[in-house]
Amino acid sequence: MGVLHLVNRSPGETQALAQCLDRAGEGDAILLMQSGVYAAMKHSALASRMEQSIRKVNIHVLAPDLAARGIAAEEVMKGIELISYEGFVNLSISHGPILSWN
Amino acid sequence: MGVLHLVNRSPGETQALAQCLDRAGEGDAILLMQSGVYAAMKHSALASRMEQSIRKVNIHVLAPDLAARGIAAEEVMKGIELISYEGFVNLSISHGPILSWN
Amino acid sequence: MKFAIQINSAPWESQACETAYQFSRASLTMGHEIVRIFFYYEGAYNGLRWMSPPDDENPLIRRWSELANEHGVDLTICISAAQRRGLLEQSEAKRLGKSDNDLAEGFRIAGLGLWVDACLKADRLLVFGA
Amino acid sequence: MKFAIQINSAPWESQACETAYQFSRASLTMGHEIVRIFFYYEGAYNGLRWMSPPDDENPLIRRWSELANEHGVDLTICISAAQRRGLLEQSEAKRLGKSDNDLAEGFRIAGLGLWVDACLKADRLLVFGA
Amino acid sequence: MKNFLFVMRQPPFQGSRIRESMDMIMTVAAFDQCVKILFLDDGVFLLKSNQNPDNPDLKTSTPLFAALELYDVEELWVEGESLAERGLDPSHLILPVRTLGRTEIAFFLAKADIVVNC
Amino acid sequence: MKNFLFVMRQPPFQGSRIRESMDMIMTVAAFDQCVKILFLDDGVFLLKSNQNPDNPDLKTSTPLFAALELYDVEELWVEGESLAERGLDPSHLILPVRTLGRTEIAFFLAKADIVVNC
Repeated sequence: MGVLHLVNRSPGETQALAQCLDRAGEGDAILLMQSGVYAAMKHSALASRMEQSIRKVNIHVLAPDLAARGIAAEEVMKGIELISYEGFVNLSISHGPILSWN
Repeated sequence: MGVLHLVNRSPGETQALAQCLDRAGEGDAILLMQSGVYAAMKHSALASRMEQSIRKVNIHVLAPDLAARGIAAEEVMKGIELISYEGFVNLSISHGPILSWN
Repeated sequence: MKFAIQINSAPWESQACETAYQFSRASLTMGHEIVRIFFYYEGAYNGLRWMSPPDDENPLIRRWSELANEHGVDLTICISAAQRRGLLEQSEAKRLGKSDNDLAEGFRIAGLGLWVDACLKADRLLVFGA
Repeated sequence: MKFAIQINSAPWESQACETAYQFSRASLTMGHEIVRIFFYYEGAYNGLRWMSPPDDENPLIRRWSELANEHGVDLTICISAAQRRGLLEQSEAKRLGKSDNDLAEGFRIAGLGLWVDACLKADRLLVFGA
Repeated sequence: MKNFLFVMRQPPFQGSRIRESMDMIMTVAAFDQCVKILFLDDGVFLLKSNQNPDNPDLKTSTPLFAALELYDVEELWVEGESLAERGLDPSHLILPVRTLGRTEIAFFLAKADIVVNC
Repeated sequence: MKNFLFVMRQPPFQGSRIRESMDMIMTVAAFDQCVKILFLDDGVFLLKSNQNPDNPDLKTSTPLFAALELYDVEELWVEGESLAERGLDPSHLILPVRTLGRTEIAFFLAKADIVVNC
């Protein structure tokens, strides 16, 4: 069972996402939430690194946090899956342990 | 009179220093303090950008914060000046306004 | 599935408490169990009873208390984190001559052993906040 | 030279309050003036009277109070930041039936106007903390 | 009268951060001081259009910025590079803003009497 | 018995952060659980030698790490790349540690039952 990585800061704030992508392994999942959802945008500073990671890691983004920030589904990179809080709960069941990259 | 920029996070934590270096202008001063002092080390992730900036901006580091973290003066990049709290007060007088890059 | 939740952030500094609350609600609705919500570090400030934000802002504190009332969720604040920050456990408050109850409804103050206990009973630990 | 100081961080989460304190001490020793230290955002938590850290850790709160006693430094906590977070101004505390004084010695609670006033009187504003 | 410059570098929804920052700005404006706001880095996301939390407890700060006009705070500045790096341009924003280039920021900061990061 | 892994990614002197994290670790150890600590990113600075605040209010966490042995917490792991990027190697550290490579981290995390970032 892969690890679930929680990332709640944007790449414009902290190094957390870059540091998480460096370590996440095959079969792991990453959930972008709170300010972390900005990293799901096609134009994020880490877009090319995200694209590389999408091949081996499942990247998800919390849809209510996207909507709150005015980010439309079309603005999200291909390969990133939008999920609800229920989806978040399910990810926490299908993956473990869970590491917050705060 | 140049601006005094206060940077209190390391480049391993946040983007604050990189973002500050992008904006600091000729005659400005930067003070590295708290975790920001790690950026004064020769091996910091932003060492080459720091070296470039040293030519136009005066970069200072709070000596008591270096000592607390076990960083010897020899570990600090050339061109960065070590100052005390009194030096910090004097920088706040010789420069203004003051911007904290938190 | 059994979840243990740890909250490390003060209520007004980030979205962390909000996310933790929404996760907790969703998991309860889906029929899962929250073994305990444990407040640590700056998270201890969530237990302050007298939060009085402007009327148009819903204080998270009431929603934590609702979660405790409606679902019997155990809201535990670490005793050493709380006392360090100025929220006293009852007997300590009495000893210092305090008379008000400063702990919000539905919360209790207890030791770190309850955090370990939650980790041992739960299938997963989720940590929210800096 | 006249300095206005703004503190945005809670006492135990970072080194920010420590740096602000050392800067204030140094500037007073050098003969400068601290117009006011204004506590905002999470900084409001600095005014909680009942902080009780382990004996081997010096609570910053006592040192703020010393600064006020020894040098007459004005320690002002923003009223709306404080009340939002659970530290009530006295008349509001009374209205809610509280009897303890939860504000640490040497602090007062007042409006943002005093922050503007400090900025206008000072030669420099320094902001410490996230 | 002093020149106050508020620098907004944090993204929205950081608790009550923006609300409290706006209280500062409105108080300064009420004291008839000169107020400018500069949006840098992730702070430009504060102005992104279509922000709409369906969660009633997660309030958007959009109306607060729209209300600035009532306080005669009209100088909203954005760094062009901060927008561009995030795939945004002024047409994506909720309000008309003035744009500065990165190399102009140092001089812009230096002109202020008081700079507040919020 | 569960496997607890504490991940330390923050540099020292963040208020009481480390002290409180160490309290967690010692409590878990007192419950006879399996405890590992992994130092990543700026967390490796926690172990840098010669930390010495002359300010009595800025306590170094060095003695806390030295005391871990008393609690039978002996598995301290450091990511080699985190050290190297900061110009450090194991000889600069206050304690003997075991080193992991970056590509081994994912597997190392996955083996734990509970991972706590502190």
